Amino acid sequence: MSTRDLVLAALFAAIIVALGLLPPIYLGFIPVPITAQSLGVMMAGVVLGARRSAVAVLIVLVLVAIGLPVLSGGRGGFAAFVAPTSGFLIGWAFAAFATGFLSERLVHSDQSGLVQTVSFFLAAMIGGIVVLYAFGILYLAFAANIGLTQAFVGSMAFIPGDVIKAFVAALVGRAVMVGYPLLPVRI
Amino acid sequence: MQSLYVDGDSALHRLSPRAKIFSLFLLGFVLFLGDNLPLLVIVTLLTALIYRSVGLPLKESATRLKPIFLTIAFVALFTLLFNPWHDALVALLRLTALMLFAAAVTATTTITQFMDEITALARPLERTGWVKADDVGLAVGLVLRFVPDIIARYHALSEAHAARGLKVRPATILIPLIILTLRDADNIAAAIDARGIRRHVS
Amino acid sequence: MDIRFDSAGASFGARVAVEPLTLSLTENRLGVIGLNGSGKTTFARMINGLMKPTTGKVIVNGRDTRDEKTALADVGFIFQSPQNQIILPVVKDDIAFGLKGRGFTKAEIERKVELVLARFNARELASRRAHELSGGELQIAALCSVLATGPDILILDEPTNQLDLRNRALVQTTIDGLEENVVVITHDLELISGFERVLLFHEGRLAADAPATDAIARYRELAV
Amino acid sequence: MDIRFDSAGASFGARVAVEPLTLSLTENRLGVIGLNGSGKTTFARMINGLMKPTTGKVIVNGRDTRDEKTALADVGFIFQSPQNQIILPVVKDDIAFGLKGRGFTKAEIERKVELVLARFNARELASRRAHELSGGELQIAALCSVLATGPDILILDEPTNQLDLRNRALVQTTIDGLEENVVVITHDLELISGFERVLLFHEGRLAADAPATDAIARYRELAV
Ligand SMILES: Nc1ncnc2c1ncn2[C@@H]1O[C@H](COP(=O)(O)OP(=O)(O)OP(=O)(O)O)[C@@H](O)[C@H]1O
Ligand SMILES: Nc1ncnc2c1ncn2[C@@H]1O[C@H](COP(=O)(O)OP(=O)(O)OP(=O)(O)O)[C@@H](O)[C@H]1O
Ligand SMILES: O=C(O)CCCC[C@@H]1SC[C@@H]2NC(=O)N[C@@H]21
Ligand SMILES: [Mg+2]
Ligand SMILES: [Mg+2]
Repeated sequence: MSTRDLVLAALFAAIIVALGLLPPIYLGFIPVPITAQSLGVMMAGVVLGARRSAVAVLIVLVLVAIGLPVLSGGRGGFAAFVAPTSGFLIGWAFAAFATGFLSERLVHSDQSGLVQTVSFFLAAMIGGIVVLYAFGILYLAFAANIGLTQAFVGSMAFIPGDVIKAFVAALVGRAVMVGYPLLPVRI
Repeated sequence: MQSLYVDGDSALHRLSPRAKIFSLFLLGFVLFLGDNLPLLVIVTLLTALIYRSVGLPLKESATRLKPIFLTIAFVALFTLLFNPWHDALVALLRLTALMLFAAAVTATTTITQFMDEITALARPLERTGWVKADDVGLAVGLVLRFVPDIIARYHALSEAHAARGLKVRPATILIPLIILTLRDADNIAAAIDARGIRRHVS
Repeated sequence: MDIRFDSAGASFGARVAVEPLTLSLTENRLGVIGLNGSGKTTFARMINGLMKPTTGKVIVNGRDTRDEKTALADVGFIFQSPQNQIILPVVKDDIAFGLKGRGFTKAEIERKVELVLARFNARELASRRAHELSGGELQIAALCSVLATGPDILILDEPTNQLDLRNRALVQTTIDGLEENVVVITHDLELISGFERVLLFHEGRLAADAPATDAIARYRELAV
Repeated sequence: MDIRFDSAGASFGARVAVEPLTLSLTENRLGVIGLNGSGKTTFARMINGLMKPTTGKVIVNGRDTRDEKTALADVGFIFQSPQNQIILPVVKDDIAFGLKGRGFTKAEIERKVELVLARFNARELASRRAHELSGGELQIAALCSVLATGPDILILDEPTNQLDLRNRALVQTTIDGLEENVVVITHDLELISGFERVLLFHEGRLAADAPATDAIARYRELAV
């Protein structure tokens, strides 16, 4: 990794941590909160691409493991990896990677703004919802033992929020393409 | 996380960074094993004492911890909505204890010490060939540096809005925030290279 | 302009940046000089309300800054580090951004953007990305963004510190030609050498409040 | 120092920042002046290898900058905006940071930090946080961080642009006293008025390569 890649990954890790200052919202029927931090995961993917955004999430996970309260609501510690939400937490790394992977392939600088925005949106939806939920729901169903159906149905409550996040991430991705195209050519 | 290093000479300042980080790690583990209320109360009080021993004036402690404590209170209240009060109390105590201890550790450990320890811890991982320990340390140090920066930049941008009589909206703040921090990141990467700090790669 | 400091002081925690100060400023031009860290920027931020006084009060054009939620709209401020001041990534968008919601039509906004850029011979900057501008270009862009909104009082915090001879002269002529009230904070003493009133800060205290020549002479003494 | 530009030029996409240039620089002191956006900073970044030439090559102390992964370790660089140069939040930690991994013991590092701060009368800054420093204090801190590592060539990009009279004089004396080779980019012409060799850039081209008086005279002509 070049120094720049490392710094950019650390920067987005910090953005994810900073988004944790917004309080999590717990819905009664599922032990996983709605959090703004997954917006950071999507933005990382869209802005940094696959590799660097996955590293960004891994850095956050290291901080969590040390015991720093970097998850929304001041949570942290090794316990976060054996909680009902752990599937989502681990899934963040894959979600960022998938979002970045798709962004790198779908978006080119010679496309129109609309095409770029829509492509980023799709990338964030697939990475940040389809891939992420696969990890989250499976873990929730088996580890937290609430059953696949209930885990699935419960997680649908996150959809509206996550669609909005994907949209915001797409806007950010597009704005960065306009305002800071120095980001290395996506490989 | 908000609470960065505070100059001082308390017992905790003098304790080895390794011991502090290891205790923090252990606490993050142990706290979630049981839900015995009296025990949790005792642990929480202990961490509060430890935090007090750092030597921060009460008022400053309050401003530092307020944001994170508010979100903890929020979590506890929400737990209370759908769960027995016992669960809410357990959540409140666990999170508060962890937060206080983590705050005490970050307040008495400099970023340099953090980086050194994380680097040492990651050293064995180098054998896998996937990571460079120095990079792991540097990355953690950079995050600790960036978080307050991002928050400060958020304030600077709201000020820039205010100074020009503009309303602060999430969209008009998030986009410049990201672009500006990206540019900063580039400059910082340039500075790291220019100062020859990542010599282990070249 | 009509700025009154009424035992107004500002501290950051235990560090006093500006000692309580009582002043009435009505001149059309005001210079502010002093050593690094003497409190100039903090003083200026008290004028537009970005910094609320921690003791006393500041009244600007009849309004107490403590009562305003945000900074005063009729006080324009060019920051010492202009990079934080540019909000949108492209220069002309950023200038236009400050004009939105003030009841101008799109065409009027465009014209105003043109005009202010022309005033600085900076049309070339219109479509440039803010992040790739050189230090001096950025300072010009920031100046344009603020002047476009037509503030009553304009505060310039070291407006020439990255400018070349040509742009420096341009800023000097611009300042001299402005109808607005202007507060200039600077280490570039020539810039304020014609001012009737110059404040000299020293360690957070007012060390002189005098015409330029006297204040500058006193400053030179302090600087040795 | 031994810097050779061999038809070396730099472009950002279609924008040519520095036209291909052939030069050999061996003087102990080099001044660089020119209008805003004329290519000074880009030229300097080519010297330490932060910017690789897009045509031709640059050889510094015998090494081709294109062959180095990162910037050259023996070239110190003080950036035009020092805030991004400070990597760790506390001044003394930041200075120490650059010294790690160079085989010094902890005690040696501490002593070096002390020493460099003392050299600038800036001991007071040791425990301060970079984000709460005033513009000038920040510049001094950045200077300390780079000088501590003992570079062979030191590049200063507008080192005095936020400094007060006192700190300006300090930096001037420091530059004059440095044994290191120094490249000074500046709009503050006094700073380089004694230099034997000054490069004047104009629209990416070398418009003069002469002793200070001549280069400055030519610059004044261009600036009208
Ligand atoms: N946010 C802050 N937190 C703590 N201290 C601060 C903060 N901002 C400024 N200070 C301190 O207050 C004092 C006055 O700072 P100020 O920025 O007003 O100085 P200045 O006169 O503008 O200096 P310069 O010429 O270097 O820009 C300095 O000692 C500075 O370190
Ligand atoms: N990253 C970049 N991308 C695109 N253009 C750039 C970039 N950096 C600089 N430029 C352009 O290259 C030209 C030279 O810039 P440079 O920063 O070298 O100027 P300078 O002489 O240092 O100016 P100043 O005195 O204002 O600092 C300018 O027109 C600038 O806009
Ligand atoms: O903080 C944690 O422990 C992890 C929380 C994971 C929450 C998931 S991310 C996807 C989905 N959308 C939300 O808003 N919350 C869940
Ligand atoms: Mg200032
Ligand atoms: Mg420059």
